[in-house]
Amino acid sequence: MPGFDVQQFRQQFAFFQQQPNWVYLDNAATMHKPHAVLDAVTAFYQQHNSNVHRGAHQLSQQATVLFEQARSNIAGYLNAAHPHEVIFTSGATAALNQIAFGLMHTLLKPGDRILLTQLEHHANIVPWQLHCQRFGVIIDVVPLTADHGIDLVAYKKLLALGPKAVSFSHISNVLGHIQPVAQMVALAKAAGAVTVIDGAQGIVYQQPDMQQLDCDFYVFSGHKLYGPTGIGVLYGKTLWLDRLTPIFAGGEMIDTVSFVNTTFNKLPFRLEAGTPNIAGAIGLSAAISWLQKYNTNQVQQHKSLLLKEFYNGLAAIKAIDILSMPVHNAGIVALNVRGEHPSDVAELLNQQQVAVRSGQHCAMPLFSYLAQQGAVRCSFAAYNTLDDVNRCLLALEQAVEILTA
Amino acid sequence: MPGFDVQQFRQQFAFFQQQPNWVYLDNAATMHKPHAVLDAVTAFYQQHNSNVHRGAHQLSQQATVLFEQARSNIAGYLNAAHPHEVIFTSGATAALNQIAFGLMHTLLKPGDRILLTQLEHHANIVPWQLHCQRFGVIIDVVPLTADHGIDLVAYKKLLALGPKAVSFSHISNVLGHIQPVAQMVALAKAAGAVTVIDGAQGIVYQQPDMQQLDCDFYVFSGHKLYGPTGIGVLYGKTLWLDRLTPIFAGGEMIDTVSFVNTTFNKLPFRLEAGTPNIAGAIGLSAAISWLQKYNTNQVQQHKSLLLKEFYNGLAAIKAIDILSMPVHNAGIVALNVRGEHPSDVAELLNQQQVAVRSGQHCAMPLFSYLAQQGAVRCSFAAYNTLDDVNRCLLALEQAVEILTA
Amino acid sequence: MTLEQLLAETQPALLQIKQQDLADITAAKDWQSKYRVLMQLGKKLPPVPEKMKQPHLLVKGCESRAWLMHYHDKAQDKHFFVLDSEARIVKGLMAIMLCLVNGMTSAELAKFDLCHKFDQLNLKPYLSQSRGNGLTAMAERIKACCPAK
Amino acid sequence: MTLEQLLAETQPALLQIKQQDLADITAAKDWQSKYRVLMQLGKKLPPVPEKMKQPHLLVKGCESRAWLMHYHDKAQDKHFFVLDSEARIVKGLMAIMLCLVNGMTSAELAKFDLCHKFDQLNLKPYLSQSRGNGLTAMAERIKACCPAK
Ligand SMILES: Cc1ncc(COP(=O)(O)O)c(C=O)c1O
Ligand SMILES: Cc1ncc(COP(=O)(O)O)c(C=O)c1O
Repeated sequence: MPGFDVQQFRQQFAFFQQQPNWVYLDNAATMHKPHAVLDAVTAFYQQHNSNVHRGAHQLSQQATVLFEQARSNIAGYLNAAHPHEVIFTSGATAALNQIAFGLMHTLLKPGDRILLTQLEHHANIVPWQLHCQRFGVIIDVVPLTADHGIDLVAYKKLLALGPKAVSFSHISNVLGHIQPVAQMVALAKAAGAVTVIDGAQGIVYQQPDMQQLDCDFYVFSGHKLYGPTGIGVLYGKTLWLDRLTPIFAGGEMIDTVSFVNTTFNKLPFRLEAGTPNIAGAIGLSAAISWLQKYNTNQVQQHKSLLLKEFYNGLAAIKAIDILSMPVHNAGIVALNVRGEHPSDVAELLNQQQVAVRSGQHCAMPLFSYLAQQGAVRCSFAAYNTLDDVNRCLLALEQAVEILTA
Repeated sequence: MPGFDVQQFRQQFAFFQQQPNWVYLDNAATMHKPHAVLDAVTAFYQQHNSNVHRGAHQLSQQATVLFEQARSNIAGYLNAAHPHEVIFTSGATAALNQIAFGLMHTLLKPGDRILLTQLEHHANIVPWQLHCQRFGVIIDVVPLTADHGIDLVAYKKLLALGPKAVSFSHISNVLGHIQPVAQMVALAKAAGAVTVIDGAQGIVYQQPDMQQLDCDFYVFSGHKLYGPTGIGVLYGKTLWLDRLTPIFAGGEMIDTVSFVNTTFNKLPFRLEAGTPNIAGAIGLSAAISWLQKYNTNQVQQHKSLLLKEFYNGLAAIKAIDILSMPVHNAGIVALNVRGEHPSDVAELLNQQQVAVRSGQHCAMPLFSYLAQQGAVRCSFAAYNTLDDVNRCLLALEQAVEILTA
Repeated sequence: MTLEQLLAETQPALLQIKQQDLADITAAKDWQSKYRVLMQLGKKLPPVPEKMKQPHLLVKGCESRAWLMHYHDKAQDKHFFVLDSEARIVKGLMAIMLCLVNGMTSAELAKFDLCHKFDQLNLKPYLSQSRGNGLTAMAERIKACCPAK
Repeated sequence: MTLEQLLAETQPALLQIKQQDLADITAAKDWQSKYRVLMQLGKKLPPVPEKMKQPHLLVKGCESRAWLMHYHDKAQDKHFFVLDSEARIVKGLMAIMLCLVNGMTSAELAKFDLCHKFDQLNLKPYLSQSRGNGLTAMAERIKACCPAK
């Protein structure tokens, strides 16, 4: 099998032709979209646009087939046990809110505990927090080890308190660290907790196998996986999806409605109120099909190479503090120029057309734990090149030079 | 000013070139998208794709400007008092759920009443119903008059019971009747109720002026207004938006987060958790800009003409029962072939490539009130032609002929 | 009325459909003729009395409501079905389905390929569109009556 | 330390910036030179003591935190501001802003057009990108200190 050809890969993104001068290293925030995705969305609107389900006519039936094929395709990619285990949402945030809300009304009772970790994205903290406050559920937080990994010893101790639910990210959106999710799920299950994985970054790194991983929920956003904005996936085991109280009520999720009584439809409709993001689902499915044309190992190798080069280059720049470890890293590096505010560093990179993000990256509890005011985050994708890495390194050098002048 | 040129208008929809044989009369379910919308979405992804807000780099700032311009443009179209009064949601259903959930935790107390009407879409019934059950809030329902209009006498009587909130549709999605919303809002306000308008169909018919109409909330979906799927608008007066408890928590809507305490950001961010449907918002804004190139009166006249022709033609077909009145009708006609099931009629139209919808159209309470098992719904848009009307009439005749053979 | 009585009335109707109407449908050249025959099929099936239309017999996934009843002659391992639908097209299509499956053994039912059969009858174009309505749901329900091995 | 004391220390720094650095920035040909000057500006402003950085003085909409204090000399109708920011670029830009606005009357402040001024200083390209960060927020906050008529 021939190796991964980054130029061939990159050519499929109109963005890089349109913006040839930019080095885009803000991939953990959102990714660019290949032609395959934009074409699928446009083709749907031009040829098959129609509302799905309950359609008496062939156009609607065709749209329904395309929409349901998108679901099956994604379910296949995740190795879900059934297509209806893939629920379309507007994004990872919506999915996590649905889970927190949904469990709060069925599984969780006042006085129960749930378990999160110190490095979660706000989307995996605040939905729980809000409902926990209302319902009197207690949140425990797994601390980190010295090298900013999840402290598994503490994790086990906290599991012993008997949390009903455990929710953690597959990959930290700040540090890029790949968590030992298989082990964490197994431990949580052994402790009798329902397991939720925030896969917003994890899905980009690898094709997760739901039946092997055996988690109860896994969520992600389309826009971070080469797909459109406004679409996300809530994967759940049938058993657990059935136990979620829907956060949205409306069309299609309903079986019968009267002003006296309303009964719900079956999965997946029960959790998909209203007209779904049909084009979004089709676009995300196209992204996944397109991605499968590439060999995951080769893509990962390419990204590892970028990361290695980047770490090597960073070592040669003075006054750089790196928060991310190079091992078990999915391609995200959080760093600071010593004594400087990250937004100054990011702005100086911006002046050199290197796009990175700075701040607390929706993970304030992590930063207060680290006692840092924030960080500059360089996040790499498969379409980044060694040239991107080098331009970023040069720009960082220049920034340090100006800051320490 | 030259009249409305339906051929020029229709040519802007790739769909009709791709599917030249179809007569599409399912516009109340979803509308087709003009080039202007698809081009805006594609251009965003190709040239400006980036995540919005908090971006340290220029690409993100450009995306933010485009996204916020979309908001301002829509706010301008609605004559909102401030751009932040336009909240982006995934659709009308999501918006109505946000309102029902949001008020339930602040305005409404056990024993309070709210007021809906008999002809609401499920999306404007079930979200209220679910929360009302949990919170012990009572729902009153405004009955209809003999000609299937809202019974204003009964409405006034029910207002006298002092409902805290009143929610009704601008235009019935089944019957097409334009409700006297201005009058209904004024009466509700006089009775001290907060007013919610489900504008999913209304927004297609006319440009609503929020400051003149003076309702507290108005919601709609992009996909029914020539826009993309997965995007909708929740308009609210600042005062009332501020009183809504967010249904979703996550990134951007938050000011500070710790495991002890979380504070919320200001509007509109407070109600837009997570990465929004950026391309969707831009597409919807493009739809609105494009639509404004046409004269609303002329578009309405064209649709009135179609409707008149359709009613004339229906009169000549035997055994047709019409549920919709021709006056104050926005272009939706619900009908039945006497003694036949609507799905049989719709299927026979489908065989003739006339796309209509049949069933209860997510308005079961209306149908149980009408004591009908459903209806065939023909819904017209500005891009429909007299030829479409005639082909539908011929197809109906053929259907009646086969059914009554 | 009992299920047995209803079945007794249904079987001759199905026989007639099998012997005559199926050929007419297959032979019909345009959709109008096909649908004219289809419309008549439903009328030939005796209606299920309102009282027997219990909620648990409702088949989900139909735009119109349909009811399905099942009888398994265990001694001979033969499956029999009775049905009714509000919509005539659905009822007609289901009548065809019953012609094909009534009297099948469990093993035959498990193997039965509705799609293939409808193709042979020149009804495929209809079937492929029918994902939204109840036909596939009905076929699944029928096959689900097969005792699991 | 009191606000008056802080102001007394700030004013000479601003004067120096006004007389010397603004010209340097305007004259700078490449972005590196511009930013080198900008970086120095912040250092010239006396820092606001930690104790005085009260939460209500925080300016929202900054990626970095910034604090703004206002003093209105009612007798002469003159407005004075003091500020600090965690980020040096922001602090530098704000120093420029203060040079321009400190000592203005309410009427002058209301009319003040930051965008236009930054354009004259050849800083517009920076400003136009700054919607996301705190500069426009800061300008709005400053203008909001103007007593409403
Ligand atoms: C009157 C009315 N309200 C609400 C909705 C729900 O809209 P959506 O499915 O786009 O959320 C619809 C669309 O079917 C409608 O017609
Ligand atoms: C780990 C993690 N979780 C959740 C989210 C939220 O995703 P979205 O904003 O697409 O809903 C993100 C994205 O920022 C993330 O990185």
